[in-house]
Amino acid sequence: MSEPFEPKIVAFVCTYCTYAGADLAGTSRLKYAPNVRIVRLPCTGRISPMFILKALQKGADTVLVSGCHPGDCHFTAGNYHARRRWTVFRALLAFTGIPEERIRFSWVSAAEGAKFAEMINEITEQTRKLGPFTQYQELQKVIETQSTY
Amino acid sequence: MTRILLRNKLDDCIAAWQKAGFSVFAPVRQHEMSSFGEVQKASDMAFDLVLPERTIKDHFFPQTEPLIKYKIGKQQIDSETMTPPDRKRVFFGVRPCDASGLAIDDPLFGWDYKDDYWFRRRDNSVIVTIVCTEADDFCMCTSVKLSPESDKGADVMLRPLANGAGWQVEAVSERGTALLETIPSLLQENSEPTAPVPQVAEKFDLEKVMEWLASKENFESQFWKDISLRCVGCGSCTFLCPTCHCFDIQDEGDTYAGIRRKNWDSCSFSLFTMHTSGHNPRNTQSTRWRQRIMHKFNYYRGKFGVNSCSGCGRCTRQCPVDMGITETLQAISNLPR
Amino acid sequence: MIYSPFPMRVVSKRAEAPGVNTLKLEFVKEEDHEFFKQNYKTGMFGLYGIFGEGESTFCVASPETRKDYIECTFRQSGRVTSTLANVDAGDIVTFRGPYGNRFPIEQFEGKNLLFIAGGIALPPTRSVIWSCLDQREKYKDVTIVYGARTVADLVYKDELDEWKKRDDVRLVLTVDPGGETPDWQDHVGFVPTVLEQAAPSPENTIAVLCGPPIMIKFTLVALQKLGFTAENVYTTLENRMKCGVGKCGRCNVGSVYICKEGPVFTAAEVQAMPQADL
Amino acid sequence: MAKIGVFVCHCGENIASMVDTGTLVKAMSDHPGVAICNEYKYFCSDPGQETVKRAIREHNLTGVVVAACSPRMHETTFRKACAEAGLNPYMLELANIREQCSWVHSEKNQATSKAIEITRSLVEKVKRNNELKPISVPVTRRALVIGGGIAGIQAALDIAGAGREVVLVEREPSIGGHMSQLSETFPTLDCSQCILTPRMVEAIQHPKITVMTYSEVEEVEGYIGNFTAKIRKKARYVDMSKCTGCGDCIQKCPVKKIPSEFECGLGKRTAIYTPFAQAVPNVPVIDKSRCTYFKNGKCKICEKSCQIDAIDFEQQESVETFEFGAIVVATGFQIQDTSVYGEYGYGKYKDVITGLHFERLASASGPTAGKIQRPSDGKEPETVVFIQCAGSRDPSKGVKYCSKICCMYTAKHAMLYTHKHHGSNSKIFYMDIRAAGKGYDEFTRRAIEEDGADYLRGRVSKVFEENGKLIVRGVDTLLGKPVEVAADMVVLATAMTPQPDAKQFAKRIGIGYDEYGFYNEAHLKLRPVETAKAGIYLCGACQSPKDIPDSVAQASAAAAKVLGLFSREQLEREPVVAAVGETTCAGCWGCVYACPYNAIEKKDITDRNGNLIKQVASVNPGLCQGCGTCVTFCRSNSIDLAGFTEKQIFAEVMAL
Amino acid sequence: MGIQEQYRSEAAALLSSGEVKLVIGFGEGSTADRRRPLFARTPEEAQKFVLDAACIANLSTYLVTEGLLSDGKKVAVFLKPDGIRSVNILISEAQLKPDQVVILGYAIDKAEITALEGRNISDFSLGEEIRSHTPPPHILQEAERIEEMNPAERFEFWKAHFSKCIKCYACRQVCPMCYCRRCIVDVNQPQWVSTSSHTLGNFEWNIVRAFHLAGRCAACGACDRACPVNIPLRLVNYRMGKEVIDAFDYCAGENSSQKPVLASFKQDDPETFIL
Repeated sequence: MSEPFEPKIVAFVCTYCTYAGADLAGTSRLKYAPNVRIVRLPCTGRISPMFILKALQKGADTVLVSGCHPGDCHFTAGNYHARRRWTVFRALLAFTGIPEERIRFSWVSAAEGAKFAEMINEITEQTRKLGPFTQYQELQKVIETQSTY
Repeated sequence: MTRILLRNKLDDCIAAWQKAGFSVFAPVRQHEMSSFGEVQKASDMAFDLVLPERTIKDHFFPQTEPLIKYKIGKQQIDSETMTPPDRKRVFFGVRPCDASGLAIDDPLFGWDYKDDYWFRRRDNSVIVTIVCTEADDFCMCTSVKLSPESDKGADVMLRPLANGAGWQVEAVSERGTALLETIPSLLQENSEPTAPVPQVAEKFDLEKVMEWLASKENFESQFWKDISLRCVGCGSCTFLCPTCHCFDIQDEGDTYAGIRRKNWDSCSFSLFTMHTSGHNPRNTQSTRWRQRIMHKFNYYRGKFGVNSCSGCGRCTRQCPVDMGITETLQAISNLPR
Repeated sequence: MIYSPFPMRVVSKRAEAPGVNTLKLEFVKEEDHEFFKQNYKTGMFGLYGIFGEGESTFCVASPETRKDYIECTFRQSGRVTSTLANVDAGDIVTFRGPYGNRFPIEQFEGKNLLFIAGGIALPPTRSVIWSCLDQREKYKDVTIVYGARTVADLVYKDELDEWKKRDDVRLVLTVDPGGETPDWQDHVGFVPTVLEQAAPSPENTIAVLCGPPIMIKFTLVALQKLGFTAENVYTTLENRMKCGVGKCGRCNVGSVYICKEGPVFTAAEVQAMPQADL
Repeated sequence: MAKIGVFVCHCGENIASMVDTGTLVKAMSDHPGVAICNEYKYFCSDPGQETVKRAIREHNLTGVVVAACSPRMHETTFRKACAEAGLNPYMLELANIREQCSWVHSEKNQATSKAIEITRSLVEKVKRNNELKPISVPVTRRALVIGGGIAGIQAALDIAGAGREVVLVEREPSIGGHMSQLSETFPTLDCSQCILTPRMVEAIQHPKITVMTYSEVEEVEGYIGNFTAKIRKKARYVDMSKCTGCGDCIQKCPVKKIPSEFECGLGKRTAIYTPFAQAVPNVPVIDKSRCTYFKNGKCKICEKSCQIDAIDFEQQESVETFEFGAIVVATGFQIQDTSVYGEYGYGKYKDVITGLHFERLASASGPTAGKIQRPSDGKEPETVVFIQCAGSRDPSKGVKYCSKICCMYTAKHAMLYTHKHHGSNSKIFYMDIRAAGKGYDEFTRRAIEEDGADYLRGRVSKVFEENGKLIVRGVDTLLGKPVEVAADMVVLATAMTPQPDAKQFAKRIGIGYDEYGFYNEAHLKLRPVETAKAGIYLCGACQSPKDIPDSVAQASAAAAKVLGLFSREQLEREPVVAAVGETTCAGCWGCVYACPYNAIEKKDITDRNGNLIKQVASVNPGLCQGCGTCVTFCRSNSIDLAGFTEKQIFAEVMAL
Repeated sequence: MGIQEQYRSEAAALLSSGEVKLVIGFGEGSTADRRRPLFARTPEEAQKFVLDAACIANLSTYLVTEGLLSDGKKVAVFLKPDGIRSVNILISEAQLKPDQVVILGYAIDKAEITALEGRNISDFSLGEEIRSHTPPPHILQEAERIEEMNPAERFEFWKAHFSKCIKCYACRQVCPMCYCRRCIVDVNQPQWVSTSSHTLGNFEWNIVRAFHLAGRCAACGACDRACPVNIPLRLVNYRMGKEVIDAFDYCAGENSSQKPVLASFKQDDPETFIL
């Protein structure tokens, strides 16, 4: 019997908005699915596509990227830059066969604890439906075995 | 009288070898590329190739090879040596130049410290070559004193029959003899004529080249700078070369575990010889190209008595800027003495 | 298997100079130690590694007369050396070797010895020095000329003191102009210059010379001036290596595989190599 | 190798009730590189911190992870503890297992394994932390106060009172703000002008305060301690250095029928005018859009009337640049446009007015000299209906929030009305009476009990005119009956909203704002006067609806923050800044374009002889705020961000 | 006089007058249908230049050779419109100085070859031409075919192709936009992109390279041609180029004063995918 599938969600968030929003969800004692692991960064501008790629390789079933709403970036414009990168990177991953549902983007402000909680629940649920992200995981398994030649 | 293997017996032949415990590899076309791949039946094979784009080297010295698996624990790091699979393989339809490539690299992997990863595969593999009936503009085996019918590195050599129905079969090593013993009923006595071997013109005077390379004053010659101007420093010539054997060792993994791997590396890459101090003995493309030529036609011979080139011509065939060994050696042999 | 290293336990770590550390390592497995004891000769090198980071090549800095442990000294620069610099006593690292050739010290017997080293190149020299000093009676005069950029950059300061105190060793220390401290008692000047001033006799003398390429170049000139022949000057080359066993194709200079036919060469052998590739 | 100490905090029951701390401690104890792992009830307590410090010393720790609350809570606490124990304070990470774990999950096993993963990824991060030193930057000890209302004036006076220079910028021709429009102020009923005017005068006369009226802050660049602001001085067409404020020009100006903004349109002004009699500075401006000369090229009567040639039609607007160390934003509020309440007839019936209109009517200096008169016919109203929450607390049409001051001013209005017009009848429709504040409840009671204000609990559905009366139809929910009042005047307690350009202005100076446009404080409770942008502070109604006492208190608080900052010549900044690896930088300047702070410059790399080898990017650590946008852009990975390096984040991800 | 002769003599004149120190063009290749880059430093060498419809390589790659332009002297180069586009991008990324490059422009239309007017980069206004430029029909068809696949099929498509990658970096080395002195794949602290050429590592490498080229690719197809294992790299670069045009109305190499698309933004950039 294999274990029931528990989605693994890795979230890269900026410390000023979404991280604070997640904190607010906590201080408000909102309950949400425990499947998310948060990596705190100063700004969405610091979130490199490499992080997303590595997280997917490391077994994330869905990656969430979240930061301040447009206009609200603590660093003025980090999120605008991030948004462009995401647009491009998302298209790239989609073109190379990674379902768009595997990478989610959102704006969550420091005041949106409830939005954060709801979103995590929604993403967890959706990932549960999608099932594990096997494509990279299987390639990772291949690496770990001996040479095929 | 010689023995022949008919083309229509090839499926049986593969089956017999598989029954004898061999996996059978042959040139295949997959995903817009030709290479050696495992086959189940004759129709999987691509016979119409002058030469597959990828060499047989891939199967003896893979592009990335796991060496050691490690687990990082609190108190200790557990490591486990990984070895290549112990499987018996027949490589069918290898061109003489590719087979020669294996033979050329044997002494390197064997001298002093024996590279188990290479020899475990070599010892378990039988190389069945097919003598060439075609050559293209880039073929240059004769220039390096090999030929389209060289049996170097081969265990069994096949000569295509003129009528195209099959091959004349000849064992050229004990391993080859043993392989043929698994298919006695599929071979027939015959004296059909074989197809003519193509005439591959010698493109340069190897003796002259070697002499020029051996001469110390030529090491700093302007020639190297001029000839390598357009080299962009990629590794495609080295990675597609049947004899190039340089590699890197890298650890790859996460916090808890990983694998130490042996990966192809190339003397064309600018970081290949970069010291940690920042000093780089070969810091220009011309010195790197010189190294490649010198290594193949001077150093290697000095060490192992043989040039490290089997004349397959892939370096030129695949070069994005139309360089390659042929052009350089031609230019050297044309230099005024 | 060919690329499988020996596990080694870190016995101690000593900071030598800014960014330079010495590790003392002992074998975890007795059979590995046996192998080392049978094979190690002064001048050989090894690949020191940490799983997860990789391996890095440097010499065995301890002498062949002391085989209970391995000492190595290295400057922190890349991924591996940075990690090695952070180990503590008790940690496990790896060692692959000993590889390469050796200083033929039995051929040095009955001769005067002149050791010349610059900066971080004292470790290989130190291996020979102690190999000879540990059997002091076999050799005649021993002179050590060692220089570094600054006083802080001198390595093995304790041993320098020890050699200084010995009356059977002549130690000439120097730092580059500008590198001295107010209480610096020894020479100020570049190694070749100081060497010429010290003027050791070439008579029946073997010189062992290690240092950065530029120092070697000028020191060889100085040695020639003093009357040394290239055949009597030994040095050790350190190229980038990955396999250490003559396969990976990285370290060769001309047809010479530094990892197998080296790293120890006479100056005459080095001069025969294509200089541009060094 | 690394020697990391992991300290698992129970936070009383907050963490321990949901996360099995024992399991967490065990897991972390087995993690490579962890030298010691402890648990304790409250690590933030003194004994808790002592434990951490002792462990650092005893185990010679190279890094510390405290698995507890959010780093936004206690990062500073533990950094300090590390520093006290001799460990670089940046060798600390907080694993947030409270806000982002124990408080939000309800299944213990899952919460525990999540806590383990969170903690170990931070252990891996901290292993790669570098020792950092705070960055020192010089502080320009001059403050910019934006907004000349009571909050701005108070902040300016407090800062200047402590001996620091202040530039007070006001976009209207006079300072004073909304407070100058008020009649009497609750709960003491002292005259607004009387208490405000002396402060205005004090401000303009203060040697350390430069008051710039009719000016706007155009652009702010820089960072805490080192701001540069461009201030646009609009053309006044009156030479301030000459004008004596005699008012002759105003007297002579032929254009007299312009509705006065100050009087909410209830009074008139001229084209050359001061907004009100007590304006500070008492220097008129020419309203270019109304001035006959500017419109037709003829007139200049004011110029002729001025005996000291202070009128200057050629005056141009100018932009001045100043350096500042700190900025106080006190840009105030506006009242909500009440026309959204069509059913109340505002705009349709002249006698439906807002509270601010009423203030002007009640003001002794107002258009009616303090007599309450109907705008339509000038009659004294017999019955006045006040409608509270005409905008506030109304998510469907108005704003969700409570404007805080309306209950009080409505009570005040009822009172003033009764005082001025005995036998009058005030009826107040209200939802609740919110009168929390010193003397406030007493004040509203007085309105009811002594001054006969008639409070009706309920909403008004419609106001319409019938036979010259305004019929207010509503419901008295206490009686549960519909009511109709025939009123002579209806006063709407409109909502307090942010300035119309509040959001654009916030973007210009780089501070955050909420959905309405009120400016965000860094922390609602703990840092109420700071913005998230270091060195910019808030006070007054630009942050949220406030009354005068609150605005003044917050202004003084902001001033205290500014003075705290100005107490040092150097400022220590978080060393989370980017740096460029010069050997690998390809000089494509993508980072230069991407940097929101213009903190990246081009730098020449020369050889020993001074020949240019190449140009590389170079980060000015004083300007860099540490967002990391440049790091992500850099294709060759030649920039890194201290505190969030590529190595750290890689390790963090690889440990997940 | 044909364009080949015209450019030979022009190159020779540029060299003999000393205006340029080097002319980069094409010479005969090792087979009849191949042309190879040729570097002429003397007017005599310039006589060896060949210019015909087989001259399809983008020679602008050589302009970013380390040290080539550091002496401030000029270099002339034979360029097709895609090469000129590359030069625009390189100038906008400060890798070239406009006055150091003399362009001997030409265009190929089927077997026809025509000379392009202008020698300085500012003489070429390619904007419209580039915007309306579509890749060869077979590329377009293939790209559309991939777009129509479902994600799993797309993944299988690329898996098959990327599994062939041997990390020879020919794609990078021939690309004029890959001028970094140290490529991210050579960064080992940390090793974001593994150097091993297993399929997962190959995905990493090819995705990262495509991302680094997004909004910078001149669509010259050099990577595609260089790839010794025939990975259709052009497809992914084409897709990225399309994305930046569609999303940001940005067409790389339109002129030489563009800001890099991923280092700039508009407040109203599309964000339909963001929650």
